[in-house]
Amino acid sequence: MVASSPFGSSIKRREDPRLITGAGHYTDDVRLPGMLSMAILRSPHAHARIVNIDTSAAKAMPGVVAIYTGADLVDLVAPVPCAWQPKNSDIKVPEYRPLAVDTVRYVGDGVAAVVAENRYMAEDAAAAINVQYDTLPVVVHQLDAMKDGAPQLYDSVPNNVAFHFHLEGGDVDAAFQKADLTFKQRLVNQRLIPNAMETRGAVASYQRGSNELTLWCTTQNPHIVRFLMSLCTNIPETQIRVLSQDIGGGFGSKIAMQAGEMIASVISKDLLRPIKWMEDRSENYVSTTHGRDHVDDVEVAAMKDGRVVGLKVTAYANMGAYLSTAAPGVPTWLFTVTQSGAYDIPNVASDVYGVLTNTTATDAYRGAGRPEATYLIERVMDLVAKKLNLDPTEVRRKNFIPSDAFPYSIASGAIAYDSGDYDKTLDRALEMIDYAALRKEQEQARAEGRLFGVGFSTYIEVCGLAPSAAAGAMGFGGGLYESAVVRVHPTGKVTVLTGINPQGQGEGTTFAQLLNGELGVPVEDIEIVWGDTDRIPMGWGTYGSRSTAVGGSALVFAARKVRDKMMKIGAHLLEVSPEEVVFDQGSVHVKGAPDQVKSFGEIALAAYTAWNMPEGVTPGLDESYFFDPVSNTFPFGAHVCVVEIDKDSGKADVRRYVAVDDVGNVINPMIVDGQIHGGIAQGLAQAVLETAVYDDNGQLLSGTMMDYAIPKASSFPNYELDRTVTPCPFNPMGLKGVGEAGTIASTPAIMNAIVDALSPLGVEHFDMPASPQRIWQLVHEQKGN
Amino acid sequence: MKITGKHTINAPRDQVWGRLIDPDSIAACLPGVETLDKVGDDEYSMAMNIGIGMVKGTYTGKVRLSNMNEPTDYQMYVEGSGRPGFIKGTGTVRLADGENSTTDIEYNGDVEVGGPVGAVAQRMLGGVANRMVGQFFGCVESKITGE
Amino acid sequence: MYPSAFDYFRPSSVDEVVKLLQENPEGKIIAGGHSLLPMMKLRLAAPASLIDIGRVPGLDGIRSDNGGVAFGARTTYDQIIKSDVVQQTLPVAAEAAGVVGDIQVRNRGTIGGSIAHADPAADFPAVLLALDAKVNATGPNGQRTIGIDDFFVDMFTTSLEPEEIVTEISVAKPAAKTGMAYEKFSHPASGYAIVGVAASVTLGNDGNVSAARIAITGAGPIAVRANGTESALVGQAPTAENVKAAAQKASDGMTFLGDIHAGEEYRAHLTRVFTERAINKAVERAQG
Amino acid sequence: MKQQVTITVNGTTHTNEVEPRLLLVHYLRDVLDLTGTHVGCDTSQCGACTIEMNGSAVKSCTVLAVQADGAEITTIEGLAKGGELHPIQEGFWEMHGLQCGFCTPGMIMTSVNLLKNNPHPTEAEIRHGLEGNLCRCTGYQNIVKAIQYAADKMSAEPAAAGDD
Repeated sequence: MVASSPFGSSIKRREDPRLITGAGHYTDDVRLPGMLSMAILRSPHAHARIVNIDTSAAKAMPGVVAIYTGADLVDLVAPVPCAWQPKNSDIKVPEYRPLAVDTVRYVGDGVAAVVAENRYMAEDAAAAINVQYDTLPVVVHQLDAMKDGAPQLYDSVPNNVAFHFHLEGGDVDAAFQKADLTFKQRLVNQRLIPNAMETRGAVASYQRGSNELTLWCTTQNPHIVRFLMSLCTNIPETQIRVLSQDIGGGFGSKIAMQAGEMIASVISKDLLRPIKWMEDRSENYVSTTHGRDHVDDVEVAAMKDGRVVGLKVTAYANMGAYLSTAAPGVPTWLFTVTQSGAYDIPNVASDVYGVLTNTTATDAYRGAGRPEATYLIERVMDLVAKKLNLDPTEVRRKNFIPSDAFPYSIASGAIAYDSGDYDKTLDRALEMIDYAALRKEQEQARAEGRLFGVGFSTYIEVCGLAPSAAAGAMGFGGGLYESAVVRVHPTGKVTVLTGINPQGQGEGTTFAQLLNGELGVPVEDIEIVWGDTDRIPMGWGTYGSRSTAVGGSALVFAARKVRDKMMKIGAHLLEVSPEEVVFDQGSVHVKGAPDQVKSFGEIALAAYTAWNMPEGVTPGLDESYFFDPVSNTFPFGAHVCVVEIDKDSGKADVRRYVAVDDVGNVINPMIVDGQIHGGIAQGLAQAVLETAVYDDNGQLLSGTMMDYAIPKASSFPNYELDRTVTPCPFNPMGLKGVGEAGTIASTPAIMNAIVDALSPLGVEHFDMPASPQRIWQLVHEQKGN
Repeated sequence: MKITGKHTINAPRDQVWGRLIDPDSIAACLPGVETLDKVGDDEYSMAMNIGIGMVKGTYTGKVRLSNMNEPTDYQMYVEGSGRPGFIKGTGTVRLADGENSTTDIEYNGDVEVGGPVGAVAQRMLGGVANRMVGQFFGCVESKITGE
Repeated sequence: MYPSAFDYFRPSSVDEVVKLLQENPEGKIIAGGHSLLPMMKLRLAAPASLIDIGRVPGLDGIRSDNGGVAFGARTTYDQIIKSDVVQQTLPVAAEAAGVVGDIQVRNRGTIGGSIAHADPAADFPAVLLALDAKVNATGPNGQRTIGIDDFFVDMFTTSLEPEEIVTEISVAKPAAKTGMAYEKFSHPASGYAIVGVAASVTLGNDGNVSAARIAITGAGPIAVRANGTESALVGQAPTAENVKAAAQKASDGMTFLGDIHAGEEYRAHLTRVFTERAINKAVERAQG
Repeated sequence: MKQQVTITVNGTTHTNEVEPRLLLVHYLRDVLDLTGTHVGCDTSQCGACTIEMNGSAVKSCTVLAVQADGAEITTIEGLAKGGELHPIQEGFWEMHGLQCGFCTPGMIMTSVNLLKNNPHPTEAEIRHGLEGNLCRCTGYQNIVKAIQYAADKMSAEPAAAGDD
């Protein structure tokens, strides 16, 4: 039935001609007549009472149109929403005002918004606002914040613990009693700044008369923005149009509702002027959500053959000063359900404490919860291997969920893995890296006194975030289905409307390939539309590697509805029954008689002229589908990292990096490889480069790109990739998702390699970031001993 | 940011003590002080011009001396804010008799630097702070010995 | 991202620059602007006026000067890299210019701007110290020449008078059998030197070190010469052991800065390591 | 006080009155409406704003419009000539050298300078040459390939290689 295979063709991206010629259309490129610029004055203190805000001098400055403080906005807009509130977690959601009203709680908390004729003038005026603060005690680390007597951010949140989440399965205590080996380890997963190259921002334009708010913003999920904006501003959803077309990267940091978007929107409504607000990078570093920031205490029970029989995790997640939109879901559900990784661990218990501190709020960052879980379990595998003197690959194989055990329910029963063959990816990776030779090379290097290490990560992840019933059960305030409309035009051209909202993942191309596979329409005749809530049906957006697995499936099902209708119309035109025709390469012909054919264009025209329709068939070729899968997808793979550490400088250099991933069927291998490349770089960077550092006063020391180190072209070498294919049974294409795989896999792979390199010095564990200075300190101290 | 250090002044302890807690002496010796006015018991308002290269700014704020144990130790609280950001710090200054009627000064404090200057200039802040402290004690010494 | 307002002047002669500096005590000279503009965009620097020397004649170009090299103050790093004179006479200058910032920074950043700004982490202060450069400056009292050893006073502070402008930097022809090298440990984010060491080593006819100038940038508040290392090297055979021993003295007496990437102790260590590497490379080159 | 500047951008000469503090990138984006040049940081690290000024790649966020008075500028919008993609643009397309596309204009404009300085770079030289451009999506591997593609193509077609 399928015209041509949608799989395996690396066609060039259709998005690119615009983007390589400077014709992209990002939020900052929006220009409207009468548009004003907004600058937000932000608190330089991490915790303070606002005693007084004097805007008089600022208001008198040239070009200034208006200045709003937190108090001015109270009646105009509700607090920034927290939309993921896990059940049974005793969650307390503190009020998060878009501009602080009485108290600022982190460096960067909004204090006043200035609108002026241009941004230079707005900044001049913001600098002239005189705010008197009465500073309060500050706490920045989650473990400190939980202690009795610690500074309290809110009276309503005792000990700053916003929630406590618990998940368990099996009998953990019994497992620890029978185990040959038990041990504890603390793992620190440091705070990161997402650094999408395009900062966050918005252009809000409220029209008098139509009373419609048009909001251009750089979001991963325009419908969620519209939904929440309506709730926060009382503007009916029917009167809000959110536009989010070219997005300069998201990595999770463009999921959450942004205070700036809300402020711009209500000020536009108040002034009846279009308002533009774009963060500059320094502002982005404090005002857009950060990622990770966990302290994880793990206890492991293992048998002497390497089998892990029990796992207890107590995690302390630093949520920052407020609970951002999706934030509580990240360290709870997204973290705990993949904690056993690719391994059949029958007894698992997790406790997660979400702690408020005087820092920028954290939320999703590429992988969101799953990198933390994968880092934990992959370090555990290496620790078990080390303590039992086994090869790390053997310990992994000993614990792998066997390929015939799928679907596989994790110990808590909270989720079931779709399909997998974990030995296969590991076999291939070992073959590519020539494992035996590599260990010999390592022996030789060690004999020469060099620090040379090999690290593995045989990760799994949960992707294709869905289904909606699970979302509801998890306390996620929305659905997780995805939508698509396939609209065939009378000329035979096709428009696809999709609820997903890519930020470079290439769905403008892969969705055309999918549709070409379903309907045989040439790719160049297909337009993929996203990012306009007035055009697209309700959809939940792009995150959690869900776009193709969920949104692509919706598209396939909508296309199949179109195809069925075209077969009916084609058969009618050919004067045979629908059972007597086949849909082939975009046309309909009589079975066994390819010359008795109606082309795609002929049928499309017939559907719209409707002169001659089969009985009971309505005019038009315009079908929609809302796809809600029965379960998630579970990509997996084996990554191997080889590092060598320069003892003198402490710098760890990646010598080789092999990645064998299984993301199910692959539509466009070039795009999939690109996702893996970028993901690996981002994960490696967490391990050796990136860290958001606060001082004890809550000042962000890594406050600009001069101090926060994101990878450069020279940071890492080429990656060697291969794939296996184990289709997912839960969606029509058998695909799993690939956006986060590289990031999730690579952090533990390199950290395991670094620890392996340092193991001749007696090192069993080393926390991130493995910066040159920290490695040197370790080497230096060992020498000293 | 922690600031700790030691300095030896070639003058006896009681003289040094007198200088260190004397507002006129502080105003005269602390680099960049433009005004220093008494606003309460051992509390002064202050305007200072501090520059790290081209990162220059005038900071206005206050200084408070407390827990004074003459001539052994006292605590100092400083806060100031200006266009490039703000500074706020507390520290303890300890004096002890050194050899040959010199005075050994030991200081340690914790200074918060916030706003744009804190995020950008942190690699230089330690250097600036130490330079200013050094200049201050050097100046105090020359004022005493020059008398 | 949005600088404060300032008055803008575009003089057409050095004398006019000096006059403008006299008239505008809160003014700053801008050439390439790569040190100044980032600070202005963050509003950390807010000069009342900018004096743009981009079109002042006589500040450009690299010329051969008695067998040595003279760099106009406005010479960019890219011009240094591409200069035949530099490649032939002072290849280390081209080598060091090649690790300054990035292509775009090298196209705009100038040698005069770099030293006048005296950023403790800039590369060229160390290179010019090792090369024993001379700085020509013009001020209200006319021209004067400042030896590079007297030029850098403190962090962001030089011995230039407020009303003086750097016009040219000159380096004499290196002695025979001189090898030079610049070794740098870059800051992972900014690309500035966490530690940069420039070494110039001259060998005598006996093969021993007859002269050495070793200079360190990045590690402390000011680029400095490693006097202890230099004196430990001179007169010695440049063996690996001797170089190592001499390099151990590189951190003696230095003040170190610290930040989140590199604390004081680590910078001291890197100073010794990169001093050793730079000297070894310089020796190898001197030996030809 | 405003200052008059005359700047030739992509072959067209513009004369405007600008504030001296106006950054060149804002001049291009907001005065001339050439929004292909992007702003990704405020400290001259990311290179998203790279353009060609008088034949050299510069970060237009670190140049004042008044400094560019009299300059010849090429932005990403002016790189393709007569509807023909520049070989570097073509390389980025062929080799999947971009994902979100935000860093891409700057990345391409730097690459033009990189290949002008060194028409046959090694992989290491390309990686070093991109020191001033940050990409968060691609991991750089395909950007390197894109530049290698362009280098090969430009050395095969000397006419394109001479293109400024």
